[in-house]
Amino acid sequence: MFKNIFVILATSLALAACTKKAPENDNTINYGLRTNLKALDPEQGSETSANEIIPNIFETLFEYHYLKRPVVLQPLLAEAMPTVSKDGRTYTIKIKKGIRFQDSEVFPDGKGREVKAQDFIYSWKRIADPRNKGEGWWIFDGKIEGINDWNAKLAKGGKPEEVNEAFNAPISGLQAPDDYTIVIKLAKPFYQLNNVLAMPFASVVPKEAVDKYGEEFMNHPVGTGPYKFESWIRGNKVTLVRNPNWHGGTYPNEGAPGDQEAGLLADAGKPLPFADKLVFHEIPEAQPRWLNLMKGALDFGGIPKDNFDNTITDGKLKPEMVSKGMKLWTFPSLEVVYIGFNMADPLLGKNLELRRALSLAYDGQTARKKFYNDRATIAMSPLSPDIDGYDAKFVNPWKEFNVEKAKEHLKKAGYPEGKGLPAIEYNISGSSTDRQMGEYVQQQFQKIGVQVNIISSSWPQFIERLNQKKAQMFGIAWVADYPDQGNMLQTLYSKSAAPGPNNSNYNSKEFDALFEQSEKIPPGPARIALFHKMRDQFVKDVPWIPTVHRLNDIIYQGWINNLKRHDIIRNSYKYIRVDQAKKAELKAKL
Amino acid sequence: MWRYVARRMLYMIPILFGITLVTFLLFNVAGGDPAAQAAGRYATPERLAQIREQMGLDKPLLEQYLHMVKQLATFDFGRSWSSRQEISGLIWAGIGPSLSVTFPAFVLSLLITIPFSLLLAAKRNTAIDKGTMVTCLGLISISSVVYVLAGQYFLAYKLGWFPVSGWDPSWDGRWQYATLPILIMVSLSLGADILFFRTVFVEEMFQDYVRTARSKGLSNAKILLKHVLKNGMVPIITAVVLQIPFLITGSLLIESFFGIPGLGGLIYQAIQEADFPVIKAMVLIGAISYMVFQLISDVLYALVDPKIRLS
Amino acid sequence: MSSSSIIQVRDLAVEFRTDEGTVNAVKKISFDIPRGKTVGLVGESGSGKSVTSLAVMRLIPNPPGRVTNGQIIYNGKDLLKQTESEMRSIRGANISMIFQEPMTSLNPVFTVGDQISETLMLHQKMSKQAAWDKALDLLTQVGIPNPKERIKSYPHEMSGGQRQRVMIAMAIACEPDVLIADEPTTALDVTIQKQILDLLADLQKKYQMSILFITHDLGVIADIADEVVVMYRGDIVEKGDTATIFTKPQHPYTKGLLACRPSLDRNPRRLPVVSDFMTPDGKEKSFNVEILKQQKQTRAVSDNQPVLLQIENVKKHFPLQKGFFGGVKSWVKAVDDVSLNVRKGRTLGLVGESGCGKTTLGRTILRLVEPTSGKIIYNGTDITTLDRESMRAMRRKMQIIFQDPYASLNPRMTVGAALMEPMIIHGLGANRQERLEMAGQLMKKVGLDNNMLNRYPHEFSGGQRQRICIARALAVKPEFIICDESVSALDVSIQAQILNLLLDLQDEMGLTYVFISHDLAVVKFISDEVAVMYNGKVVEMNDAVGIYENPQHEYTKKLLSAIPKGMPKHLLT
Amino acid sequence: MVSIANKGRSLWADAVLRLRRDPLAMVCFTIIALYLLMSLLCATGVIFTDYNVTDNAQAYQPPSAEHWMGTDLFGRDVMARAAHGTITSLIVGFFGAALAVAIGTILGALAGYFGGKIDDLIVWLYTTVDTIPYILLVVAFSFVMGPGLNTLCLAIGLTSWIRFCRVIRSEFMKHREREYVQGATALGAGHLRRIFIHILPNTFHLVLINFSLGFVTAIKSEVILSYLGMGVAPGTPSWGMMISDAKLELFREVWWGLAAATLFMFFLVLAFTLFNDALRDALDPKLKNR
Repeated sequence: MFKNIFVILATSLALAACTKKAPENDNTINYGLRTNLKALDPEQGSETSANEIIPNIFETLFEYHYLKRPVVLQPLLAEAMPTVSKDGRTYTIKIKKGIRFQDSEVFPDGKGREVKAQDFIYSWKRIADPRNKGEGWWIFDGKIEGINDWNAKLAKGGKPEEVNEAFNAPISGLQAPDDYTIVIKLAKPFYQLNNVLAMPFASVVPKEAVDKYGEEFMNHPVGTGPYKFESWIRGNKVTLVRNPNWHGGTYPNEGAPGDQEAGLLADAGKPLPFADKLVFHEIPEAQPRWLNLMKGALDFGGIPKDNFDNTITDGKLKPEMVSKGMKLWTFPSLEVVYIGFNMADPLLGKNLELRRALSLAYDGQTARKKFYNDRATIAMSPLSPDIDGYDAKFVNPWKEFNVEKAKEHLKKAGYPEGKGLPAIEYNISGSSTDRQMGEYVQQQFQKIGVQVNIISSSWPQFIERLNQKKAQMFGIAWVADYPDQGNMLQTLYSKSAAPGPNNSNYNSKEFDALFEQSEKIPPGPARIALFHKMRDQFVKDVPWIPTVHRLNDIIYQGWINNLKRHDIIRNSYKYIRVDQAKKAELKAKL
Repeated sequence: MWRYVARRMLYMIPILFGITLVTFLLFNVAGGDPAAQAAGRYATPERLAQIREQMGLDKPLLEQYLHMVKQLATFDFGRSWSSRQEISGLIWAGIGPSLSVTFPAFVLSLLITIPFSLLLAAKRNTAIDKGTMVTCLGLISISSVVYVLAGQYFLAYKLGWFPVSGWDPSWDGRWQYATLPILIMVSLSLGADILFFRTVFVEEMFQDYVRTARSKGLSNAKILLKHVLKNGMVPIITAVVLQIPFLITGSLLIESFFGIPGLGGLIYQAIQEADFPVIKAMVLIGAISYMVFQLISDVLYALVDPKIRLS
Repeated sequence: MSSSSIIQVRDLAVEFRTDEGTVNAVKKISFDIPRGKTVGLVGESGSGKSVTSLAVMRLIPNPPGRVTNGQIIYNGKDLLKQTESEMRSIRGANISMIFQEPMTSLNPVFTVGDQISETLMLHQKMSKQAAWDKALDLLTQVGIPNPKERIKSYPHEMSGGQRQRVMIAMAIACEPDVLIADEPTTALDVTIQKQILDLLADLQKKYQMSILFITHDLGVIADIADEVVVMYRGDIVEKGDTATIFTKPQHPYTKGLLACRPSLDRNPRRLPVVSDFMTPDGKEKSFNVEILKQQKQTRAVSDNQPVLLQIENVKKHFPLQKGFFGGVKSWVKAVDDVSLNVRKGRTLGLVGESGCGKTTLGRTILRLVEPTSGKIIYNGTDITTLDRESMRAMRRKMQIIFQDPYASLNPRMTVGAALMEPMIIHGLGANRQERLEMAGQLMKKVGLDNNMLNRYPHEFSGGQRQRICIARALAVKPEFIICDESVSALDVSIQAQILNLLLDLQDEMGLTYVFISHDLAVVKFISDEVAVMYNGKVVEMNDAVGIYENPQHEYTKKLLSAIPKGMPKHLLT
Repeated sequence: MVSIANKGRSLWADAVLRLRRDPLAMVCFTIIALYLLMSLLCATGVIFTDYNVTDNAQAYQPPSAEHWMGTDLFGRDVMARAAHGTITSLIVGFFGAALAVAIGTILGALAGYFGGKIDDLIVWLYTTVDTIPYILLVVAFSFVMGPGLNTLCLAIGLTSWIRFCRVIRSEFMKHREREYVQGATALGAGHLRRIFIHILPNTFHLVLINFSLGFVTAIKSEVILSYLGMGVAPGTPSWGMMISDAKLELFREVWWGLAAATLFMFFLVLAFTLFNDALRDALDPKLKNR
């Protein structure tokens, strides 16, 4: 009896192992997400995988020009850029006529209805609604007239009809005089409003869909974008298809210097989007994602730290990669990775010399080689590269790696050779690589006699320790939401201390004064000068040890054209064209 | 017989109460502040209070406990903190992949271990027996993480016989991804099972009825296959059936390594993100399924062992 | 090679490898099994009788045992030279075997019918249906009531006696030439033992088969065997037809064995022991017959002898079936309203078959098991009312000696510590040195060497261990001892020594005994008065001799008639 | 006078004698002793002192004469790291198993000896805890108590006592009915004397066997917990960390980290398991030469 069951099972397993899957239809872009997707709702827009998909379904008033660098805004759903009042506090925005939501069962006859100004007001109210667990409230908090009282009223809760009524109450700062005009009144001048209105948080969503699906809206997204949601097999893949009644758009006909030569203007003027279908595969483990890229199952993706050596030598692709038709695109991320000191901590917060000693003891070069394969620039200050105000030649004196000097400062700090200094707690969270970086910091400080205990915990527990100011020293990164140094420096503004973005609770009157002043003036050289003064104040107080600004290396297949990814420009899929002939030819070789 | 089963069912109620109590104590009382965890970044104190109120954490403990029991009864565990998704939906989605790896592995390992340990019992104290015993002991001395790692590296990456990881939800497509995980899972339980089953069969070989059977002129093979196997099945069934619930939670390691979107992978992700509602739901489901399978093993036990069937 | 014998065993030797080196269990023995006759293989434990039977069937477990010499000729073929498959065709067909433990010898997960038909289908190539019918017929032959239902039942649904009948049915299924019976009735009650022995005798006549009957009980041999082979430590010391062996034993060991067996019709003061007849290395010792003559003066049941212990309407019921919510639906009445008097300095025998409640009564008297109701008045005080503390003091006076010498001593405590424990509990002896002194004397009193105090129980033989238990009981200078089957687990010759010791101690220290046993001959020898118990009740009570001369109750009569007389049947008639 | 001369050989002495005569048991015993010695020497800084010496230039060097098992990401000697990993495993093994066996024995003894209500309560308790999947329970504990070595021992100890409790309970039930205990009652011995003088010594061999079983389970659990990120504090050398780091290293052909940790652990666990079998045969011989 045993014999035959055993035989059947063995053959069926063997047979299945060798049948290859039929190739997908060719005009499709396949991308590998680095984390398991959580939700497809603009409200949850801060999560990396969601940010890859959402901009293709939902659209905002403005978008960044695909090719121009440094990045510049241009109207998308808006007719034109907003007209701003002299005091810089009133923005009037005209929206395009005839923009339709994607067809969906939520609309009466299944046909997508026309987008009105009121839709934008509703979408932004939804972001500001405290009842939803969204993370976008900070983009309007304290910026739009009346929005904070509106939020507070809603936060009190009460009977359902009272809450609904509170939600529908008008906000003085957000008016829609007619169907195609939006007037925004600001509580105080905020020159980055246009950038904020280009973030996925500020996308327009149909009220009917939110009312119909409620909390499940995140699994049935309906927007105005070039691609419509088709299916999501959780933990496996998300499929988007071309939106037939998209309001249209054309490939830009001018770009940054060098784009013409790189062939990025070959499709100038052609109607978008090029691809019929987008498929996002959820592959959290780095190695399988890399191997699927090598086999051609994915069209482009990053390079895991551990496969770097056999892919790139001194910044260029290795011959065997080039022979497969692979191409490389490198762009800086607008961010800073840093080791933060908790300025509220009695030991570290009060002892400037100790912080200086630690800063001098940290060997940034070796860290860059070991953890980033030298594909990162050494960070000197919180200012992010590729945003105006960043000075590549600036050198932070405390970033020099000098053990002797570090020991001197440690003696000045009152702990010669580290005697008498209790062990410092270094909080980290995340994967094995983060843990290895933690060990590296531990080793660095051990060299000057400072003992470090590493506390590794899950991300939520890590955040909880930061919010409760319990983390003495911690490793974290800040990624710019929009290309403005103010967004970077706000992480040192005392008013946004924990639980806000200022995790190290840095509190310097001089810095705050400069920051508040920079908030009041429009972007320009004067503002940049303020930013530099803030930078110098930062250098004096050493609240952080800035480590690196990472470079992103994207490898993409020979049949992919017009690829020019950038951290801030998220809706780039509509510009990418798949050369189907080349795909068949190259894929055979992989 | 049915009285016996009824009594076992009755006995399950206090256990059920026990499980819910332990889970409640572990997560709600001792598990750190859920509101802070759920609020995520930039959670101002008022926001925390609001969330705490929304989650009913300000209600007395008893009410919270009853709420949890209601959740369990209606199989609606609320929403995950990290992905806001409906937990019961996540679980339903996870059962399919988990079972399509763990169940074939379970059946395959049985088909290998039982005949093999029967052979060992027949050939006990010979070279083969001693050799296999030491190899089995060697097999269980290696951590399961190593099996998964080495398996993936050599069989999938180096030799390329199998895809390194990934999944295909279509019925016929999934087997190319599931084959390697199945083989690794079998190897995980092989060593321990053979040792245990061999001891069970050897124990039976020394019973008096085997001596009687031999005095009746039955050949060694017949004694083994007919008499010893059936008697051996009694302890084996209980042990084997109790392994099944661990199949449902899927092997945590295998699913997280091979990117299989099963219950094991769900748990692994929930652990990484301290997603308490998901872990709590999985603990409750794991416990309930363990109890159900304990009942099934009692019934099977009674079917195979006449002494209990007629008691 | 006389054709009259079916099996000739020539110079058979069997060896066992153990931790402490090889033990030769059987040393070059030779004997014949005559056709159609029963040969009794008798000897004490360790004599090699079972090993011999297993050797004939070639069932000796290979590691650790090995047949090192000799031949076993059956039908002209030497069984030791047969190949395994030839041997398999003989086992169960030409030679079959039944064993001692009926409870575990049948496969618990197969029906009785399956197990019987299995042999038929194997050897007679019968179809399943034909084998099933033959099995039905066999069950009737061995006397199983309504075989049609019973054939489908499982072993655990049948009594010990019925299961042994099933074993016999299986053995005779293929009408074998030889049936080997290894202590088939030892585990059974004496009434059932009689039925099985009669059944074997009938089957032997019907199928003209030879039987090799192995036992340690000379009484059974006298009943059933035509010839006797006596074994002692692996050797045959004597063999011959039953009558000559029983009337004119030659070898001192046989003489000792026959003499030390307490028998019904004699009433000696002390039992002779094997060492009276034979020196340890096997030489003959002259034995003066006078000892045999001294008759025990029967101490009649006189009223003036003071009563030490009164048992009034004692009951002990155990719950049998628990209802769904714990309420008890039916009870087992282990001790059902028993009233007895135990006279000071006398021995009251409690006799009855297994399950009659004698052991439970013993345990209840000492409150090791709490009685359901009734009074136990010891020297005037009803101990059932005592609280823990005063009961502890009372325990000094009442002691118990158990059946299994191996289980009644703490294996991890030296003998000295075991003896001193009661002294420590009851505060006897000023210090350790004095207690050691007292322990040494106790060892001497029970006939053991006092410098063995530091040894551990597993370093002593069964008989020695029982002596240690007696010494431990004496440590607290008790007045009353319950002997619960204290000699049942011992070999006959050792049994005699312990019984003599108990009687000597009684004379010396005026002890009062309650002697519980299923072995009537032993109870008759040691007791002054005897109470017969059946189903939890005392059905008859009389002095030792009176019970046997004129039994009143039906059950006592049935019990007496079932006891093998210890003399060959044809001599008695 | 009573001579103490011819000392009897207790069951323990018997067992030790049988163990000493079993070559395999002796080999395993020496291996375990060697591991203990090595970890002591490591702890006191006598050998493998360079386990924490980093040399980033020497990162990921294959095994060589200078570094027998090569170097890791920070250029530290993998052999030294693995040796020091023994300390972590021995601590987790010892305290995890000790805690589990202690709880299991106490509760098992109470349940087995007294029976009735106490027994029902304890059986209810351990069935409940046993029903919850082991890994989830350990994970929950680790969350509640935060990561670190002592949490590891506590979590393992508090969740793996069930198997021991069952064994000790059935053993106590069996011995309670044995005649030597009934005899002690007849002699007037109270509960305490019966438990500690009579039953416990006769069941203690099981405690020993369970302890070494628990030891092995604890060591293996440490590896899984480290993989889940709940192992010892980063920086402390541990086999679990080395094995879970191998996840990254393997794909860059760095196999020696995994090999070292696995080999070190393999011999210790195998030695323990084999020694455990020999111990069980020596202590209740009737299972012998089966």
